[in-house]
Amino acid sequence: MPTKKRAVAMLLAGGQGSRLGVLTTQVAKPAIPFGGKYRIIDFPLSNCVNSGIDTVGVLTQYMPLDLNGYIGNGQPWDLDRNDGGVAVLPPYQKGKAGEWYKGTANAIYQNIAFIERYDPEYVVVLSGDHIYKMDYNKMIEYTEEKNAACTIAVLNVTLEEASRFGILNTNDDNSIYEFEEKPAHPKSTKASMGIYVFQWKKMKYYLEADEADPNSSNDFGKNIIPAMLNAGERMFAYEFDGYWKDVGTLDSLWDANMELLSADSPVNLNDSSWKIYARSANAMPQYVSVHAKVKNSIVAEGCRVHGNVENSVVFNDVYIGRGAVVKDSVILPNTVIEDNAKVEYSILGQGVTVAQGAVVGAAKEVAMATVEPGKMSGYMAVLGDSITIGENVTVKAGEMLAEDRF
Amino acid sequence: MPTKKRAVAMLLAGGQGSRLGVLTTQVAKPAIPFGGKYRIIDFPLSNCVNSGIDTVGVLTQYMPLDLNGYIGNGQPWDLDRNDGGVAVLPPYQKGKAGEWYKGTANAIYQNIAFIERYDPEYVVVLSGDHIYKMDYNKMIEYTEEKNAACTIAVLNVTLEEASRFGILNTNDDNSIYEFEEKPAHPKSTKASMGIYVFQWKKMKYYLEADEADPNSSNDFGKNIIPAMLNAGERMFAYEFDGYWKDVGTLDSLWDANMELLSADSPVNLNDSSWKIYARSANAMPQYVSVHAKVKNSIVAEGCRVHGNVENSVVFNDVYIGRGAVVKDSVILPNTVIEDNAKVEYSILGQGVTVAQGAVVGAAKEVAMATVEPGKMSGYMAVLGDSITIGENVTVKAGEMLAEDRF
Amino acid sequence: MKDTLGLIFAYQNEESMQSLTKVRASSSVPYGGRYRIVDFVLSNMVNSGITKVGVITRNNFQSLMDHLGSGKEWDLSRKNGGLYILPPFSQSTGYRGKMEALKNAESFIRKSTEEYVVLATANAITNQTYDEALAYHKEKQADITIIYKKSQVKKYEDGATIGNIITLDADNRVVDVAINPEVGDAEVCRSTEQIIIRRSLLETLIADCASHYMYSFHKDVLQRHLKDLKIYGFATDKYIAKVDSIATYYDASMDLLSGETRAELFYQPNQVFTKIRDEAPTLYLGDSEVSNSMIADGCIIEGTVENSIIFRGVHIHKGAVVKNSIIMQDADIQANAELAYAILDKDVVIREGRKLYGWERTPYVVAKGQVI
Amino acid sequence: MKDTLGLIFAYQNEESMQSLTKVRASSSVPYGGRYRIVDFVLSNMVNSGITKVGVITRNNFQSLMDHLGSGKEWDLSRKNGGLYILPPFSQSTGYRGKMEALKNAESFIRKSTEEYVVLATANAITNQTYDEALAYHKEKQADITIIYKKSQVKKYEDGATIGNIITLDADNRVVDVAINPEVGDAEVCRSTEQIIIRRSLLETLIADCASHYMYSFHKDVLQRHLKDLKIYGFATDKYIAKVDSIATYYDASMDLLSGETRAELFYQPNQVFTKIRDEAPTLYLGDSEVSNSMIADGCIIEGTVENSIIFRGVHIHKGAVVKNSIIMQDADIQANAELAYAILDKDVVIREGRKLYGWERTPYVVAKGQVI
Repeated sequence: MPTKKRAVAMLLAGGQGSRLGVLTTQVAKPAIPFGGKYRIIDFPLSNCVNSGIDTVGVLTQYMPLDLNGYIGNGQPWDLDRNDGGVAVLPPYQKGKAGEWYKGTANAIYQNIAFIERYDPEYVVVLSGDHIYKMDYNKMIEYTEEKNAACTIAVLNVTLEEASRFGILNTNDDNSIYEFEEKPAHPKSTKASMGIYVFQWKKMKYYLEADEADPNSSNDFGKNIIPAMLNAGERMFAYEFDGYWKDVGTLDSLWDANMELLSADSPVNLNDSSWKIYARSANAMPQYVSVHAKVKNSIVAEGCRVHGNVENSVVFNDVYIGRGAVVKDSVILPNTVIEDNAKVEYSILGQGVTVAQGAVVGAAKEVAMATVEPGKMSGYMAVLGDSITIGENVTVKAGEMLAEDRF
Repeated sequence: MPTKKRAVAMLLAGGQGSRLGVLTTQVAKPAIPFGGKYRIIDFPLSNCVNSGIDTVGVLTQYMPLDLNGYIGNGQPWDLDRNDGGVAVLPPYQKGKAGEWYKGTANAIYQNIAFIERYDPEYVVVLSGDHIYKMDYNKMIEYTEEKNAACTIAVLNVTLEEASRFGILNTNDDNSIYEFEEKPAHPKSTKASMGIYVFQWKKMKYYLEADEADPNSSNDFGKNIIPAMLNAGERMFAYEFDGYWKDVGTLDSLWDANMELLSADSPVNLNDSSWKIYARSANAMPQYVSVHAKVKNSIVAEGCRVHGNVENSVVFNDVYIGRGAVVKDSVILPNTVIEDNAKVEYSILGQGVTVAQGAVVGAAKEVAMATVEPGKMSGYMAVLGDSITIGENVTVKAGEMLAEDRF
Repeated sequence: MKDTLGLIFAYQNEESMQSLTKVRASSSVPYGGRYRIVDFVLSNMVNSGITKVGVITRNNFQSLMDHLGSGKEWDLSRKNGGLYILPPFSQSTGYRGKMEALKNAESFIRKSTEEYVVLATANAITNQTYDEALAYHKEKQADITIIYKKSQVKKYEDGATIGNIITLDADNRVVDVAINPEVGDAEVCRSTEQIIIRRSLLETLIADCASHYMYSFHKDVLQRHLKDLKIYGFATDKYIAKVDSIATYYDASMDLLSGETRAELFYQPNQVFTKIRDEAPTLYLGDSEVSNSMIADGCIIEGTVENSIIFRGVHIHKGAVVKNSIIMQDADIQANAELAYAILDKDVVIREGRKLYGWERTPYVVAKGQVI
Repeated sequence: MKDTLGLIFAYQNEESMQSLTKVRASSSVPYGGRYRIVDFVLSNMVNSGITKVGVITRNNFQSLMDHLGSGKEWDLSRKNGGLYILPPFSQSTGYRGKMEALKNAESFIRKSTEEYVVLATANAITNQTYDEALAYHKEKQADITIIYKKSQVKKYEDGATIGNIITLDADNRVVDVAINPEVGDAEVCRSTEQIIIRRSLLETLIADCASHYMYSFHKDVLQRHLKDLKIYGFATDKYIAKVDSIATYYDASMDLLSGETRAELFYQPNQVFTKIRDEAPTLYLGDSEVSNSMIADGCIIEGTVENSIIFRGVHIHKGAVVKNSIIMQDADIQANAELAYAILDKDVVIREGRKLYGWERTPYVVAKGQVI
């Protein structure tokens, strides 16, 4: 019998992340590798555990096989609890019919039975799209202190950026009086981070009301929050001033990886007081040969480095041959870069082979000067999972490949 | 990295089991409790483990919350393996669209990626609807020996029964030349048990061909097997002569429970050489008081028996008050039968309360003499989960209740 | 109580329970149809929210290790904290007292970060949590808090000890500690051997005792520091049975046939956890007659059972009669055998028609695996 | 190899590895950046399809227990079979030989149902499976099969032993067993201390040795039964290093810097499993210069590393130089410190500018937690 929990977290992990191009053809966005050994979802999951939340529902519907296998029984995050722990919640059939998750709110609505097992005071709604460290427990305490029906985490952005976000207009006490989705003329710079703490009783009421409305798109930002504001519920903004990065585009994914490459990185992965947990591959320690040079980079276990690595993030079990150069790049696991191949300003998927003498991408300055802007991969070269680039073949800056090239 | 497996089992657990009435409004049929502590799905899962198959995909889509929680990480069946183990496989979205499992074959088709991880020689297709003990490994060996593309387990039924089954017409060497679904004039008494062993390469070919056919109903019995027979594939019947019970109706569920009540039951649950594993509740030993009489019954842990129990199967944590009578009945977990209440020839769901002096059902002979035939619950009284029967209230034989009665 | 470390002394009274402790540590003696004695204290810690527990062992603890496994059943299979079995560092001759045992666990304690420690012996059958006692400990700004129970002491003559009796002042501060005194019929305040202490103080006391060749917690810590440490008593009125001899074991088992005891131990929001064993539910056949008995899963009952505790997997054949007895796992009581006031260890066979009668204060104990 | 039981002797050479075995059993000495020595033999058993393994311990095995945990990383957390740590039954003075150790594990062995047993000492660094040896054992209808390797023996002077040298006839039957003989430079057949035997025969031999006060496997079993038991040798040509002294430990570590050794140990379908630790990937900053070294996760490298093995969580600051050394977990090598031919146990701090130079045959060993 599950026992009562103060808080249950619901993690929306259904997003396809289509702006990440070839990287998400096989996996959902939260399962995208990051930082040499992590997946994006490791951040909210680890935040939950570090915040003392031991019951997490992960709502999936897009290409979940990889993500399900990754989450498994939750052991890497210490979420293999007898009472609570992590549960993957796909859409399901009830009675004669089944329904896909129509929107973020509907996804939670369909899993009310899961939440009610734990009879929680609060439900924390998270997404699997962002890199950040945050103590959700403080936000819950803030919600309790304010006796709020809902609190929304906000980040102060610049006035120019504000037009790209959902903006919360607040009174002096941080109570919210208005929510504007991507306002042309923002009145505030408090951007919603898509992190909500709800009193469960209130939330359930509004989820059920929203579901009964056939015109609703069943979305937190578009429907639930405005409905609660209209009804005069106590709603507060919770200010967050740490590092927070939406890795929804290839450019921002690259940036976020590169921001790890310093002793005082805003995302300190070596901080033992707020560990980011991940499912670790069983790989031997990396071997760096006499011919190798490794500068200002992250390199993970199982790598064999015989060439030059500079300013790059290299995931586990990557082979970099003699004379090969990897610069300003992100190399996902199990990729092979053969002797004398060159990879610059690129993102390479898992299990890619770059054969001898092949050239992928161009030096960052050159790429930015020569590639026309507006491509999905920006000025980078991006290679999808498991593809092979033949000997001495070139992949130009700005190209995104989903298939082998010989 | 998963390693190659000789065989992977795919367990079709999506069925609603609507002929089980109020017992399946909250759970899928494979999650129905059976035999004092088991669920139906424990039988195929335990058979897998006992047959040396350590990789099992469980295909769900109807009301999976309870079943998912029950299966969990597979530990009770020793299926929490680092490489393989049990995986719950719900429908999912791929690209822009998602698809429910359209039929048994389509459910497997949608999970080809799961199967291919293990690069198996054989795929065993099972359903979660039957009570039986079977060594699937022997069937795999038979398939190998015959070099069959597919073998189908068959049970010899009587000629009268044969019209209710899918019937396999075979040659002397057990090779199949024809498959007839519920034939009016059966040529054989070999009834398909819905248990298939396929060579994975062949299976994949026919699954893909079937999927490409827009007129197919994507079902093994209706489409895949006939297509393979038409194409002249080597297909054999595998004869099984043990106990096998479809518990698809309330009557057959009751029968199967009652068949456990003898020292030489065909389903010996105390056989340590072929254990049926289950997720056990943490309950104290049962207490049988000075006022109790327990005869010819199964009683599980956590029960407190102060009354009379006869010829019944009583699940864990049931309370039976002083002077109460439980006879010829199946009582699911956490039910309370108060003092002087009487339950005869009935099935009671989980967490039911039968208050003092209430009467549920009638003596079997009386019920069969008085109740008109053709009801879903037969001559029994059947109570759905969590309902309450008030003091001195009567529920008649043949009634099926989904709501409280006071 | 996240900020509290649990430490269990799992090695006591190894000589006073006859053959039951020949094959296992006293803490892993089977009890109550499906439990081991250690399950109670361990569950109490878990139910108090303690997520890191060290189990101090001495010898003969293979069976204890098999039982506890990874700690999963107690939800103590964790990345941070969890269950730690602490074997003796070297093969010395054993611990002369709790302080010596704690010395052996010193590095485990030092590596911990919790502010408080709950120390408890494994041999107490009770269902209680330590939340209230800890709150009291904090409120009194106590150095050490002893959970005690006021009760009359039943006397046994088979090695059971009265234990440590404390005397309290009006403020509940402990002013005297007596070790196994003669107390007659009086009501006394008996330590339950459940103690709360700050981790930093415990570390100091361990080092202090070690450097002065002292080893007893009651003698060398409590009695010596009555004045300079603030030692308080916290009263409990929960059911508690100390199991340290055959007679106390038998009585604590028979207590389970009282509804009140069962209610105190089991019909509680806080569960007693134990290792899961795969067993079919119990099957009653033929002329089974069962009365006032606890029966675990996996049994087949064809005979008569009265006032008894029957463990998992026991088969009682036709015509067999079991009265006032404790029958452990997988016993086979064959047709027409008779048992009264008997304690059968695991895997015992009583052949057809054999009769064993013990007496209440001196039950007949049959060692593991014997065939009679 | 479902029908085979694994037994690992995890307690040897406790005195010959200086401070490395002061805080732990030799089988849990860290090796190769992230492993413990026992990982290799244990993984070999698992990779052979063995699903039940007993680990025989003597003393000082807390660290080994912490490392092995529930056996989950080796997929040995199982309901049927799995990993069993077998502590000494009582606090005796230790085992005088393998047969005495096996006597202690006798009830575990008797309760097992497997037909064969693989016996192996924990201190062999090798990646191999026992399938072929078992097939050979069956084919020869052998009573005992000794896996041996033909090789020249390197001599050490620090407690490392040559071990057991066998002599074979043309049919590969063992005709002589010599214990630590003087062998000079000759190529000899050295037992790898991996032995296959029928379980029933092993049980008989254990009982026989115990009743005759004999305890040595090589002396009292192999040498005595050369004629009446069919003892065969099975040759292996896999890399194997026996770690039983500081010098052999250092050499076996430095072997990892050879591509061939790494290929034999790691770039294989059969993985070496070990306990997972949560660490960020390694970060190279500033003027890091790394050459011919193995580096585990969780390090921050700002200095120079050459011909070295760096364990998890080591921080090598600016200007620090580490050559020909083994630096265990969580060491902090501060700015401009220099190390050569050093072995640093876990949690060592080398302060700014300090220099430690050992020599190849006698590396400088720094004990756990020292600050220099």
